[in-house]
Amino acid sequence: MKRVRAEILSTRRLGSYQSLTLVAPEIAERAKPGQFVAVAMPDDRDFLLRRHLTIHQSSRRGGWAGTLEFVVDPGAGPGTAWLSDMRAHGFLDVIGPLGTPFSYPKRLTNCLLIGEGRSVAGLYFLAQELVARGKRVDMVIGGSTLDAVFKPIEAKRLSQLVTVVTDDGTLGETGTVIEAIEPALERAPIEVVYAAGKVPLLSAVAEICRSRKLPAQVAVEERMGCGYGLCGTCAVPVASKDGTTWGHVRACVDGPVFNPARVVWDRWRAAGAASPVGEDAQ
Amino acid sequence: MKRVRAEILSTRRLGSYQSLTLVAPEIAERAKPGQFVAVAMPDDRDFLLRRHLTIHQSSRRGGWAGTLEFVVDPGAGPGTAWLSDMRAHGFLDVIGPLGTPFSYPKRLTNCLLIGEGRSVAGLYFLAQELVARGKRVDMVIGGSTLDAVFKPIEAKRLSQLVTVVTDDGTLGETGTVIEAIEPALERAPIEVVYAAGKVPLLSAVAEICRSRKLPAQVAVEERMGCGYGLCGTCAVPVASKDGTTWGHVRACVDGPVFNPARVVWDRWRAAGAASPVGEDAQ
Amino acid sequence: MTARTRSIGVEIAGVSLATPVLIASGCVGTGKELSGLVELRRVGGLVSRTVTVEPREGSAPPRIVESAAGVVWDTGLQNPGVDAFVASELPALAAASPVFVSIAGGTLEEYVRITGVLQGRAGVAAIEVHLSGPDRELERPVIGAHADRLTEVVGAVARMSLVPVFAKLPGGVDVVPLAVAAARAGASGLTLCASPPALAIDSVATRPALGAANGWLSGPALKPMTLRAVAEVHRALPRMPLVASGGIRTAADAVEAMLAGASAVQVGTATLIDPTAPVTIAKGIVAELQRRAAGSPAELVGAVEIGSAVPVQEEQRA
Amino acid sequence: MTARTRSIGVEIAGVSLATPVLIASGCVGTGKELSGLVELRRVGGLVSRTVTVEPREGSAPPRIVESAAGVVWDTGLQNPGVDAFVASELPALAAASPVFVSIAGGTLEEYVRITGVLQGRAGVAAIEVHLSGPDRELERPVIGAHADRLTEVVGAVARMSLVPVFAKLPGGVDVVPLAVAAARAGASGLTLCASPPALAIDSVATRPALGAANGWLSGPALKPMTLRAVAEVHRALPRMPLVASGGIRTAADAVEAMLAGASAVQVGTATLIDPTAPVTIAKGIVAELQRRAAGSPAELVGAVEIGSAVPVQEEQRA
Ligand SMILES: Cc1cc2nc3c(=O)[nH]c(=O)nc-3n(C[C@H](O)[C@H](O)[C@H](O)COP(=O)(O)OP(=O)(O)OC[C@H]3O[C@@H](n4cnc5c(N)ncnc54)[C@H](O)[C@@H]3O)c2cc1C
Ligand SMILES: Cc1cc2nc3c(=O)[nH]c(=O)nc-3n(C[C@H](O)[C@H](O)[C@H](O)COP(=O)(O)OP(=O)(O)OC[C@H]3O[C@@H](n4cnc5c(N)ncnc54)[C@H](O)[C@@H]3O)c2cc1C
Ligand SMILES: Cc1cc2nc3c(=O)[nH]c(=O)nc-3n(C[C@H](O)[C@H](O)[C@H](O)COP(=O)(O)O)c2cc1C
Ligand SMILES: Cc1cc2nc3c(=O)[nH]c(=O)nc-3n(C[C@H](O)[C@H](O)[C@H](O)COP(=O)(O)O)c2cc1C
Ligand code: FES
Ligand code: FES
Repeated sequence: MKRVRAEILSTRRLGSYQSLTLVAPEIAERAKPGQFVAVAMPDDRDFLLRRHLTIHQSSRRGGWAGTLEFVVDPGAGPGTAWLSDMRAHGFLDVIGPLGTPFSYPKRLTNCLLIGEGRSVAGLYFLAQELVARGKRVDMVIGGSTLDAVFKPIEAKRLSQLVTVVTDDGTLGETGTVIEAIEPALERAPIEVVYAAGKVPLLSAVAEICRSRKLPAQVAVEERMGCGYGLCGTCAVPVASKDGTTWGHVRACVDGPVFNPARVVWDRWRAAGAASPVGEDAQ
Repeated sequence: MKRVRAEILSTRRLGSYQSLTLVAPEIAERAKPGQFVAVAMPDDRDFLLRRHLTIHQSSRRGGWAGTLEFVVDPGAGPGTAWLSDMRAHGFLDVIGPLGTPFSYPKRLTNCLLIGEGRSVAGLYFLAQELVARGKRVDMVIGGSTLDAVFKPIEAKRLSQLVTVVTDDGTLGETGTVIEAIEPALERAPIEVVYAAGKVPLLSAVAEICRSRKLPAQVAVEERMGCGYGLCGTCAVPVASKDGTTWGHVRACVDGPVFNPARVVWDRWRAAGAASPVGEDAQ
Repeated sequence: MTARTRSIGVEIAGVSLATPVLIASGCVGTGKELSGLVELRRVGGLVSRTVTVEPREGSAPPRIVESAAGVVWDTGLQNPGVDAFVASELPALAAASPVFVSIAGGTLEEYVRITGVLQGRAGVAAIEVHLSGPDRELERPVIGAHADRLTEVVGAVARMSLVPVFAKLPGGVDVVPLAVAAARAGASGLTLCASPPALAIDSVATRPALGAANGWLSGPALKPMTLRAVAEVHRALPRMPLVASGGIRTAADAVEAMLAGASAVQVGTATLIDPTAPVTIAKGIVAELQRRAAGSPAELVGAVEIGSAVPVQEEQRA
Repeated sequence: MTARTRSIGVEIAGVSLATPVLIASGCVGTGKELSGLVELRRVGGLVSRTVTVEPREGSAPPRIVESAAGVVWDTGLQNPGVDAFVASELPALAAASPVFVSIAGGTLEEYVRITGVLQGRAGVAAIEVHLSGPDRELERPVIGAHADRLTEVVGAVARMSLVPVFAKLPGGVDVVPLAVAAARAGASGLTLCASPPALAIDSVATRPALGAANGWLSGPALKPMTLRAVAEVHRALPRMPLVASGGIRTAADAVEAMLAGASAVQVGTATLIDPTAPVTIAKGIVAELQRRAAGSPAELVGAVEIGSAVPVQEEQRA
């Protein structure tokens, strides 16, 4: 993990999201899918904490070598609004890469990646790495409306079968991502499932994969005081290996990628994590 | 007093100061020399109070009709720094004009205006109005160094005899404004004195005018919670007419212009107002 | 949305207010200033600056400095004394809006004397008892920080007053015992809480930043402490009318205070920054009531509950 | 400037620290995390997360939300229990920096048992007694808010401990009586103050924003209250070593705390935001000492004085 003062190379609007590309070679060369960065807010604001942002792209090679990209939902609150207003050539104080990344299947080949809203951004980085390892990638992605579906073209480019859903039917099928999962699992011989999003989606993924005995990994989000293991505020309830007890682990260092079978979803959901964030969290 | 959302028409650097011109006809048409405006800071900052700024220019007529100008010392702190960084066409939330203005002498003619640092800005508005009323204006102005002397050319344009002093001799005479007052009073048959600045300067003016029996008015600055009489934080110790008692009055509504003979300078200075603000307040 | 939200008038401890938003003590001027700054008929009420038996010149300047999301201030309770206040400030304030007269003393007798002057006086809608000053009789720094003394002072004022008496509690880590004491002593309502004791230092000059040295903290910084005090006291005394004070700047803040259990809010620092804030907040409360299809502000009061008073072991909580 | 300021090492209650800047309890991780984030040899000391007799799973998420210039948090004191802490966290922490082990209990016996486990244990430089939790025996919400109980708890820990004991006082409007009680009970030093009780509300969901409902306020918002508590206690107990905690973010904040009377400072929230903050602050203190041509941090301690404990009438003050 490195702390860098990173220049913003470019920033652009993508539907209802804002995507920022930073020059941060020290972070980019280490970053793996599922990891995130922690970006400092300006000193004189009345909101203090770093904002935690999933790495959408990280380029070690080629024309974009040493760059890092993340995506924010400008409507979420003051931090993402400030980030969205930053111009190219501004600087950000960034710590990363943080957290435990997704791991790649060794023997299995057919992967389904599931995401909703801005959480889809992190899946493309994963999809790329899977494809580079010769895996087959299908995707189920969604959002409330057309603008809220993140880069559907990119999904088509990276994967074999893509299901796009929107709540209002403005893009793809009308419906929810949860509803689209089973059909996608029917359409291809999926062996591994990856997902990113909110607790309701991820707990549904957990349930489906449990009943189908599919191995899965999910990237969670929980409110973080630091992002590097100091404060213990990013608690996620996780069952012990034998399932007899449970404990809170830290999303920032023990996660954000978890085996959904180990997360105690009911306990988490009851705690109030049902609508943590996102374009439709209100 | 009006509250307006005022567009910044222009902003420019003048020596070590930043001068902002606003479109604020409702305020400009009422503003008088010695008055000030209260400018709101952005909502999301960790500093809250409005910043109080002396009106440097206010144009009711001509090409600049409806505009208002004030001058800040960008190095003073976060509020003036933010104001100095504002660009043309940005908007400010401004309340004004506030406070009791300078009054003009009815019969007397020869006026000496004394100021130091950015406080000089308010004196030009006064000088203009005095000249427009057929008065003769002399000035003593100063600053720590060349850059800190505010618009010396303007002083020359508006007045008969001008003394400029700097601490380091980079412009005009080497010395302090206080030292230059007596010589200026010797050079012309001064009948009325006006001054703006910090407590040490203003109390020196008070003493000189007392011993020479010259009528005087001074514009003071004291930390303000509001600027419109609600909170009573802008206390200035003022003697009763007969001099037997004293009381705290509000700089924002009872001042900022006071008769220096009535201000209880020793009490104020003891209270810690010796270095309230300015380029050399540190 | 819905036509149900017609008015946000509230009655609190028998005092009718046009809106549940009052301007806090020390932030209302002397009666002359507000009318040019804000539509006073849309303000629920005005809490006067704190008055004492004798006039006070107050503390030396500077009297206010900024801190992170707050201000540290001390006016030394500058006021003309209760007699001059009643003669020269109360009429103009009362013409504008219901007035809660804030009173302070350093002895029991002083509280009694001021209450005597206010007794039956036209224009006094309620009395707010300031309890954060020093106790000169018992030589303690905060007269209202001890339940026994609070009972004595609030009891004496409440027995004499013909109008509702609100105790403005000094705050602290456990405000419930003080609230219970004030309620037992006869307070009709509670203001939660007064500004906590604070200090700002000018490290360049190596001295306190305020002329008075010590000061009090106000502003948004306080909100989480205010909400907690309101919620704790509302749980302990569910029928006691509570007025939240400390860090209320926006309608969202006011709604949160009401959800925690406040029937009304006071706006101090935010009024200094933006004199129209109390009206903007009142309008925002209307919008929130409409969003919730609620008929009156009372429907919000106490809708958010906190856990039990003595937290249980986390195993039980989890 | 001057070559006088060579080191900013301090000795506080007999504990030698490389700098007067500690990282506050709950903000130091488990011993593994910090070394990659900050040059630990330039940090004065680490206050461990608070440990209890039994392991605690802590409170439900969310555990932190922002407020104006602050955070409202509650971890429910999640910790592995004192035995596991000593085995698995203490060694790594102690290898990095002097460790103040923070301990909490709900009964007197629990404090005694934890102190027993820590007694004579290598790597324990000092004990910090957390006193903000509920008192299960006396059924009070804050065990350390009452001088009698504080005396009992701190006294028991101090009698058993072989290392200096710091009492982390819960704060409040008048912290001096608690400080005096802790000093009499045998505390070697005081940490001023713990995070005050707070509440954050999610008004859209109409529920508390934290999983635990209640929380504690930390961050810059607290600084004026911290400075006041330090100054009051320093005036009352001029020889008692004080550690300021609450709102220290910059070197300027730390210097202000020292001017008010603190011998050292703790940095909590600011470390979460910027793990290098404690080192940046220590460097800034060096610069400030040089500016003042001061030989050691001790020269700053208490250089700013506040007025008398029971404020006099303003006529005398003016
Ligand atoms: C591992 C991780 C990865 C994330 N990746 C992204 C990303 O790629 N793009 C993005 O826009 N956001 C991401 N988030 C969430 C992001 O950190 C918050 O949305 C952001 O802090 C909101 O800040 P704000 O100031 O705009 O709004 P705030 O007003 O602070 O919050 C707005 C809403 O976001 C929720 N929220 C705040 N902080 C968090 C948090 N740390 N985790 C979950 N919910 C939170 C709040 O409940 C609130 O409803 C991620 C969070 C985590 C923990
Ligand atoms: C009637 C009046 C007129 C003023 N006119 C001007 C002006 O024309 N141009 C200008 O730059 N400034 C003026 N000031 C002062 C101005 O309001 C402060 O300089 C400004 O608030 C500093 O804000 P800041 O955030 O930059 O710095 P802060 O960090 O807030 O303050 C920096 C320094 O300014 C002092 N200060 C802060 N507020 C005030 C205040 N209200 N009065 C006096 N000293 C203060 C502090 O002691 C500190 O040393 C005026 C003040 C008053 C009361
Ligand atoms: C400048 C100023 C003066 C104040 N004067 C008084 C006062 O005289 N009496 C009183 O009870 N409270 C006084 N207060 C405290 C407010 O009434 C209010 O309780 C406190 O500021 C917290 O609310 P806020 O965060 O909305 O400002 C004063 C506050 C400020 C900022
Ligand atoms: C996330 C978090 C966890 C904390 N955990 C503890 C704790 O376990 N024990 C404790 O005594 N204090 C705890 N604190 C309080 C800090 O030690 C410190 O006293 C407080 O945050 C005020 O200082 P600050 O403003 O520098 O953060 C915690 C604070 C935070 C923000
Ligand atoms: S966010 Fe601080 S430990 Fe995870
Ligand atoms: S600044 Fe508030 S009364 Fe003058």
